[in-house]
Amino acid sequence: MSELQDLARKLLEEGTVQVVIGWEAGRRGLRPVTITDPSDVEKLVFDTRSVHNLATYLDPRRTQVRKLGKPAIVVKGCDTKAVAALLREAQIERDEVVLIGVRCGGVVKDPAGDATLTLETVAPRCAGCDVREPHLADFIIGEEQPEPPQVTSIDERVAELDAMTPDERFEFWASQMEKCVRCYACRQACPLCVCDQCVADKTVPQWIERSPHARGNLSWHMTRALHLAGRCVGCGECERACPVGIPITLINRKLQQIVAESFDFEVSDDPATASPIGTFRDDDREDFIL
Amino acid sequence: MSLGYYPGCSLHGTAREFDESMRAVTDALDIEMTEIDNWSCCGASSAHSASHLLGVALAARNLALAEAEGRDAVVAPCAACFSRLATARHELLENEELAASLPDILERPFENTVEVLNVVQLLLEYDERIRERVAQSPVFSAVGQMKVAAYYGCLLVRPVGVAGADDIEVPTTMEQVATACGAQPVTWNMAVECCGGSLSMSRTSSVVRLGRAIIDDARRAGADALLVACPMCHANLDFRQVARTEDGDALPVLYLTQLVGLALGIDPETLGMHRHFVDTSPLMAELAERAKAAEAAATAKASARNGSVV
Amino acid sequence: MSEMTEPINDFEPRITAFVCNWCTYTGADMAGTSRMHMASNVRIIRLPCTGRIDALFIIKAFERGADGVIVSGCHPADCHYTAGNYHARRRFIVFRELLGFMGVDLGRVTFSWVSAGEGAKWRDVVNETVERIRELGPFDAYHDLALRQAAGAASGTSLDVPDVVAPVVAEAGDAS
Amino acid sequence: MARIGVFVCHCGENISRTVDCAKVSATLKDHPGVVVSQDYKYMCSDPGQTLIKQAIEEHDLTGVVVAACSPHMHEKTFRRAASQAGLNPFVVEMANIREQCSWVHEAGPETDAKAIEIVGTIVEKVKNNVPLETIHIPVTKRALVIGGGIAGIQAALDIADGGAEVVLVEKEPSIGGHMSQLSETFPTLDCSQCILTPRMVEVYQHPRITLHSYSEVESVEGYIGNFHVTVRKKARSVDEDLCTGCGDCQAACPSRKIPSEFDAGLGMRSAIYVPFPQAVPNIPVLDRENCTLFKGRAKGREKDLCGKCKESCLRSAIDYEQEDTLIDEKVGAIVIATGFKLYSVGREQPEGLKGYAEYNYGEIPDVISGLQFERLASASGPTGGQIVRPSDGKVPKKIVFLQCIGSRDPEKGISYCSKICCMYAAKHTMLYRHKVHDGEATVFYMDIRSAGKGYEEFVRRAIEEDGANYIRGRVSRMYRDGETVKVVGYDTLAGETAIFDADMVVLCTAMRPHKGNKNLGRKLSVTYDQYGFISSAHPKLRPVETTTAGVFVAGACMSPSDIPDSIASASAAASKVLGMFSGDELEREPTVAVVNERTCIGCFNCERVCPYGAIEHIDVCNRENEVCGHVARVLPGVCQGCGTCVATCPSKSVELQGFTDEQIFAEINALLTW
Repeated sequence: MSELQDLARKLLEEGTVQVVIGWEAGRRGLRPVTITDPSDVEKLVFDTRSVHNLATYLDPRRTQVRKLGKPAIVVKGCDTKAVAALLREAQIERDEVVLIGVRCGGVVKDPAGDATLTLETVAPRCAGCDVREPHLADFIIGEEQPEPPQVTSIDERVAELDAMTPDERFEFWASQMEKCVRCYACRQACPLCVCDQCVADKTVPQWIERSPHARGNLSWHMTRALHLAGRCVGCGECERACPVGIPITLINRKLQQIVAESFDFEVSDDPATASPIGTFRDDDREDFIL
Repeated sequence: MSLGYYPGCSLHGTAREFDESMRAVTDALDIEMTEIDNWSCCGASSAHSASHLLGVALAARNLALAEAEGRDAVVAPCAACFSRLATARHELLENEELAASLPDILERPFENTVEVLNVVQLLLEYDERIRERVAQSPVFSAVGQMKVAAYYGCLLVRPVGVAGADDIEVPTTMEQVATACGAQPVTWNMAVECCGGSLSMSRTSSVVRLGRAIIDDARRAGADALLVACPMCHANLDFRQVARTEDGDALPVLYLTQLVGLALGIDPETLGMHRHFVDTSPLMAELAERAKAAEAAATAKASARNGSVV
Repeated sequence: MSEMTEPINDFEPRITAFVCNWCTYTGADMAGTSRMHMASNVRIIRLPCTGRIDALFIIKAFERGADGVIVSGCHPADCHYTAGNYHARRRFIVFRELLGFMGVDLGRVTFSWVSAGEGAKWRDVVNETVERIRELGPFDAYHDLALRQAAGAASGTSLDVPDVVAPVVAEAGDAS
Repeated sequence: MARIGVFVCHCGENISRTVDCAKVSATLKDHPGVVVSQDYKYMCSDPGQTLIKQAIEEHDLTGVVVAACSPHMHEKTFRRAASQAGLNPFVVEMANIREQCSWVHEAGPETDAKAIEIVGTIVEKVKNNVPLETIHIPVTKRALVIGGGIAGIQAALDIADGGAEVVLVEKEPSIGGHMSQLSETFPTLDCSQCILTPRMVEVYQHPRITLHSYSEVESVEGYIGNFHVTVRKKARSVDEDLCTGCGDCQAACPSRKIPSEFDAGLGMRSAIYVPFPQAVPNIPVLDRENCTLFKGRAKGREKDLCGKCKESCLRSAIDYEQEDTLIDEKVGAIVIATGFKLYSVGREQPEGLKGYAEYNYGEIPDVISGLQFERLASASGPTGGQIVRPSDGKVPKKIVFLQCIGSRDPEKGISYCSKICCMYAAKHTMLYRHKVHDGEATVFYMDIRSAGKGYEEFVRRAIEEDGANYIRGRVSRMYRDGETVKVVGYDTLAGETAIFDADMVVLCTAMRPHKGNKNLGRKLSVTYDQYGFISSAHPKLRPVETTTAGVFVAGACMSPSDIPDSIASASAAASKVLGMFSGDELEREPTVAVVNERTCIGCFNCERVCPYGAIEHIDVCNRENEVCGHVARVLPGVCQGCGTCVATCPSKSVELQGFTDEQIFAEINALLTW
């Protein structure tokens, strides 16, 4: 712990950065915090409840964060994939941010809940954790950690849905979609939703109906998912942010599967590997095209 | 692949040697094949001219039986049987209405799932195996000395899209099997000419003339024997040569299965070689001579070479 | 007479086709020039290239009550713009699967390559799609999703919003 | 507020036969925003256009919908008419109720309803059309002609005579193409080389023509008026500036048994060779694949095995070390004139075609192709114009000619008629009978297609005056029968088999596109048909234009053509090029993408998908004028308007003029009014 705090203090005192974004203990578990004063670094915490993907604060269009100055952010291995995505898509420059990588042995689903990692509490995104070491980071701190407990619940749920008839699936999603209130917390939480003007806010023409009924909501959620195809890092922040409990992760996971099967592509922490959408191969599958 | 066997009437009658050689060869090649229980007439060669539905239904009955036995494919060595079965299957795949009416007519379920193969297609499937097993036979075999003219006739290659030949005008599938056996196919001109087929009784003189042209061209091309895979062709070409046996220039006519059997080292009698009208024994003797001579020549050459090295 | 016919035959599917200008639109023209008769249920929206086709077009068509959608363009390597159809193909691979995952019967979406010379193929694509959609029946379900809305959303019940974003803004405010 | 005019065309009866045009017009009158709706018999006629122009002025229209044929047919016509009446042409759209409605449906209420919907949809689109300005592009007044056969030669000469510079690229060592191989030409029987070679020389000497022979187009970039072409000049191994064409090297070359391409394999050539004596340029090429020296080098021999040609050359023009060179050429227009190749008959066939194994072509030396017969009959051919059998050099007394070999045979993969075979078969019978007076010429044909000036008379002459024996029917098989070829055919008029013992058989093989056409088509973004022939922009109205602006097509690379056809299309293409070059600027439709720089987040997905490299990065500055980011911008001259970037942009910051989201949104909504 003191390693993180010491590093943060040093970075702030030396003026390398003007703000450190990490976690602090709040009333209900851990929550993100911005530290601008070196004397506040004691607030910084990192444990299994450090769930949030802080890369979302690197979005250049988050002006409140931007105006604090050059940031250092604390990233877990998986979070660096999101940073890589922002680099890849020219949203940030590498030298505009300092990445403090922490070795992570898995996080829990709920930052406000029990900090003990078990098969029941572990966050779904930890399944298949493939960035054990945050190589992209400027500093890597902490001890080597064991692999997080492996749960396969998401894939199982996706497979359950796949096994349904179209009508059953349609009904499932319709009943999920009718819950959505269009608060756009999913969009806000997503580290990759960086548009200045979201297509959902565009009114001329209004492709996505703004009324929060199941039809407009379905359009929103499909569009959101399509924009993430080949980009989604699977952090699950969208679903966690959702106040009405729509299983958004299932859609994202399905999308990852499609992209992996069709284009043999997995999102990585390498900023140089571009998304498969936006390129093509002559022999892409077209078994569905007459 | 589970194979059904449809011998048809010819193989139980005039073309017994085709049946015998077929069974011997499939045994030797470890091709498992079960005769369809309670099979009936395929409808050739008259049913389809009398009634289209009858022509289809007779053939379909046998396919339905094979289907019930759980076969993936049926082998019909007789080219006429093959043609009837394959044509019926093809028509029923094209014509859904007709296909739907069949279970009622046949009084049994029928999904039309069983493929139909002729003997050339079957043997071509196993040409690698033939090659391997033939390689175990003596290097200078009688078959290795045999020049054959592969004669297809009509039903093995036509109609287009049904018979499944590689090239309707110049097919090569029989030659491929013959080559696998080590025999030497000749290039000739009459491979798909008509043998007279069904006119054998009604216009015998025409049939003799057509047959003569085929035999003559095979001779010209240097063939020792004619290779067929159809009992009608065999009847027309073998039996109608009797007239010319007197001149002593008759050409033996072998079933493709007999050639394969010989190459595999099966005893000629098991293959029914003695059942032909044109005596095959002089040819067999002649080939054996040639094999002996070839072997002697090779030995001489080898020792000469060894000698020169030494 | 209408009592005599089965209800399924009364259903005339409404199908929207998004086609590229150079291949399929021209192919559809060619079907006309060759006087090929076909079902009249399809309405074509002409676009320069399949690359121009956004998934939202298809979503919008279903929202507006389309029973089926056709997307058609140039064969691979034939794109007037050299690569638009390749990009489109990638996008449709993903979109189609997503649509299926969300419960839309994929029989309702036809993707095809129809070249400028394939009038007959266009006719077949149209007729086959119409027949297929006729079997599947109307797709009112998608349109009627608009009738489904959360009670909470309508009445403004307070919701449990986790502290994913709000606190940091507050902190930022404190710090400055 | 939109003020739309709807104009419903009857197209004579083409539309009105199945669509109730009056009803369509009346229904649309009540459509919101429509202020005038009329129907008329021929909207594209002068009175029809006048009707539209008057309505534009009278009702002060803001948009026009013409419900008629396909926009590919008359969009330009009506846009021009509207602009003559002072309306921006890009607020005019066509509703296609002919090709996609009246011609494919029966008359009835469904068809009327469909027509009404189609028109209504386009009305909704037009409400969202905005006036656009035509784009002006500078033009390089220099043309590239690809292919130096008769079509390419004609196009090059016409363009150069018209005052523009021409770059002519020919992949063979000499220009001249297939025509240079022909003996005499139908229907006049004048000697092919006598009329062709002066044209070849003219090309060579023309001050405005640059000839790159033995060269191929490597790559093409740019767009109409501004193409950048890279030409690969293949290593000739001969210095073109030093060589005088004396022929000493050819005489010195020891490899002399190489089948001559020019003589269709009937004659031999040396490894260093000029394809034929009248070749232009008259400069030899060293065929490295067949040269002893290069074969040795390929095998890794350190010492060269030969060098006779170099020794023989008094000018030291032979250069074994020469390499391919790449030449950059800037041109404003391109003419494709790559010609044809012949169907190859044998069992082995490329590209999914099937052969005629039953004809034994290649097995029997006296079964030859029509082009080989041309070489036999040609005074410059390997036999000096003597028609003799390749097998034994004897004069054939019976020749059987078979038409439609490959052509009109969907089984073989070629459904079209090759057009020239009926005529050249007739010509062949004449040439044969003129040289071998007691010869018997028999032709197997399917139909005689002799449309053309003097063509039918020519065929009749072959039959009536020169006694050719024409048999309607096909040949099923041919085989060697002793010294002769047994031809087994069927005479469908007599209803009996027709069997011939021929001394020689000539196969009139189908004309096929060059296999390089598809590759070239891709380089130029030009479409080609299912066979690989280059497609016209419109088969009737724009026969020599292609789907890519600034690229034209001439001769047999677009469809089987005879010499007059090829020359006519070449001159037509040349006149199109000269038309393009007549002004200093070209006008282009403004169907291009435009970026909304305010909402662009600079992810440059658009740049990744753009096939034309039309996206540039521009700096975004903050208030202090410091660069704080980048956004995309579209180069309007380069953009071709596919719209792939539009669908790729996550924030919908790109629009395609003419096909904007608003327009398409309006169309979808109009089609599906719940």
